[in-house]
Amino acid sequence: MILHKLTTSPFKDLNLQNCLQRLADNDGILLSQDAVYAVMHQDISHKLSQLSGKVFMLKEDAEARGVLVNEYIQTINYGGFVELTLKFNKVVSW
Amino acid sequence: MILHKLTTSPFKDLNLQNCLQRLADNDGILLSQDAVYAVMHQDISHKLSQLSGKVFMLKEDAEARGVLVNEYIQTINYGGFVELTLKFNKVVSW
Amino acid sequence: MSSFTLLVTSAPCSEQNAYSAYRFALAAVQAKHTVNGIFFYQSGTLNGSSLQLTPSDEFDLYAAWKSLANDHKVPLMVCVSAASKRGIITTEDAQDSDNPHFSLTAPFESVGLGELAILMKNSDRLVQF
Amino acid sequence: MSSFTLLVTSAPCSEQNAYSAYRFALAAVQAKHTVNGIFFYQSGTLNGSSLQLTPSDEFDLYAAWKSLANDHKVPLMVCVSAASKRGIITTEDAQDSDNPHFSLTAPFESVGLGELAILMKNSDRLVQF
Amino acid sequence: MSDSNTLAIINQSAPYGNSNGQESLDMAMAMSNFAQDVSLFFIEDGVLQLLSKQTPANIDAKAYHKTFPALEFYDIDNIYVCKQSLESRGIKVSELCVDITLIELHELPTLLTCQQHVMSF
Amino acid sequence: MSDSNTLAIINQSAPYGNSNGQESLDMAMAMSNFAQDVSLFFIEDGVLQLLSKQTPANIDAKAYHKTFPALEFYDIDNIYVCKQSLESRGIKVSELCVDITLIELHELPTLLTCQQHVMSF
Repeated sequence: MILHKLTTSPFKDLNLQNCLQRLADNDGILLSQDAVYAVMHQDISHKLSQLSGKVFMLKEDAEARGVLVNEYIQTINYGGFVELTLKFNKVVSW
Repeated sequence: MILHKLTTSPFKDLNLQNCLQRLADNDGILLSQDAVYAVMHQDISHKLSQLSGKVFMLKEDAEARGVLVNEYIQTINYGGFVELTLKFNKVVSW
Repeated sequence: MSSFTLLVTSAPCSEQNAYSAYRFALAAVQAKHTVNGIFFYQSGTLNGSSLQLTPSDEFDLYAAWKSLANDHKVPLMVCVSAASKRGIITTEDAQDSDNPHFSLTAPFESVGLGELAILMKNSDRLVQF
Repeated sequence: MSSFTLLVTSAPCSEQNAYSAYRFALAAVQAKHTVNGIFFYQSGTLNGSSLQLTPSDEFDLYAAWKSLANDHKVPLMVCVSAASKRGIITTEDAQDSDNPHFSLTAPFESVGLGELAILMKNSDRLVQF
Repeated sequence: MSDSNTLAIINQSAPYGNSNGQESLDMAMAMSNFAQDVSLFFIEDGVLQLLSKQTPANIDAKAYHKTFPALEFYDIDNIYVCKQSLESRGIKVSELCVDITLIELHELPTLLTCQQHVMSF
Repeated sequence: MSDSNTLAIINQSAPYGNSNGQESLDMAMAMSNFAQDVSLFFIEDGVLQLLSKQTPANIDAKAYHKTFPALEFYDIDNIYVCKQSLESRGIKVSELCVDITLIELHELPTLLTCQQHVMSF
């Protein structure tokens, strides 16, 4: 029950890719800051779409960057971000 | 005649991979700082070995990190680094 | 209601992480949770510099941290060893090094890592930015 | 013999880039080349902080920069706009903002970006760190 | 080989996550003011800076992308954008906020040949 | 579910290029001093910190890897290293400077389950 918090673009580094390799069944992923560009990454976006219900995106960061939200990703604001860290047992920041 | 200066690990980000995609025939590559770990990266190391004579590695950074030098890479010290930037027409830092 | 410790390891101004931490902390206190403290480590200690002159058309994160501390009693703790090597020093540090100038003032506090252990012990969640 | 401008955009302490720039500059002057100037921009401006208290068992990059300037007449130029928002301010900046404290002193100079254009114009190579 | 007082600035960073984009633009405008002939290159995540539909006010960041269309008044006319970087991100040219010149991935080194100096952010 | 006063520190950065490795070690020793039960995880480029044959004096950096074998005296006994991260870098366990416990790639989340808090550097 880990929430994996990502902040960097998957076009730039391998953080999200490495995180996906180690993801446990009941873990979740929060895309924040430049990590919201993950939805533009064909390969990674496809992988994320298979994790439905487990992938979250920070609304403020997505809107700031003009990133459109996909249906398989739940959008949350900062208030939702706070609650999400409590829904999971702990947070790992990559 | 560009010298491409790399400083980050190819296991961490895509700088070196992107640089290799854009490399012109008479360009050179300098592996410095964490970029010296490129020789440990099977795929990238193979690509570098096909660029013989064009790949350089900063001795101080390689030794500091315990990275062994391959025969296809020329090792230079800081003095050689200075001269290398003059041998090429310009330097791009990635 | 739950309690949080935030660990900020990123510089202000150059990266978004510290700003995100501020927004998270504000959202937490607004939802009636407790933020036991914000602990600044590594480049995060640069958030504590009182000498930052933010241009008028940019967000003043330093002022925002101060408001958070004053309005919501959130302690802002700066790791002394990580800070002093980066030029974030208190008047005491300055005196010890014969430097008349310093850059760390209240509500930011200069503390050791032991304070972080205490914060964490009493927090439901640690979130790093 | 050739001439160089170095552009340092990385923080000291947290990253190796600024140290590499110092070693490069030293090697250049030792080989009788001219370093027209080191220009500090973005987080690189943090190199100019006079308040850095480096632990005795760590390399003192600030002292090394000063030696380079004093021994080899290499100008150390800090971009005023990038620096001041990061808390790297001169006594004049401090006075303007009613802050009694400052963090940027000689041999580091606070300059505008125009100085970089002049450095580059007269340099055979620009190398960024 | 390279024209004097020419400067290429390569933008490879996404906006907002770090200050590279904003401070690269500050650099470009200042260098142009000081008689440098500046060309801008947007490659990899740098192309994301040029999207029209950004609302950075949501994260208290400056909408500096609105300055790109005004760069021609700063005598910065050459804005090159990597075609492959747009394609891999699914971005169409019509989504960009400024008139640009599309270049192929491998054209970057050639276009840098005539530049005196290069910076990257 | 998780034991109180337990802390996992994940090390994913190569040494020297940035200060993460050194400052992560400082953190680990301090937390252990303050009664936290600290476990260290080395994954991805973090495993490079553990190589025996490093000479950071060449770049005026501290040889902090020499502290790893002494961590047992700080009551830090759990040092986990990702097997796949070693393999992809061609590193053998015999090249490391400290006794470690090898873990599989997918074991990390499981091992983190019993930890109260997690940091990463």
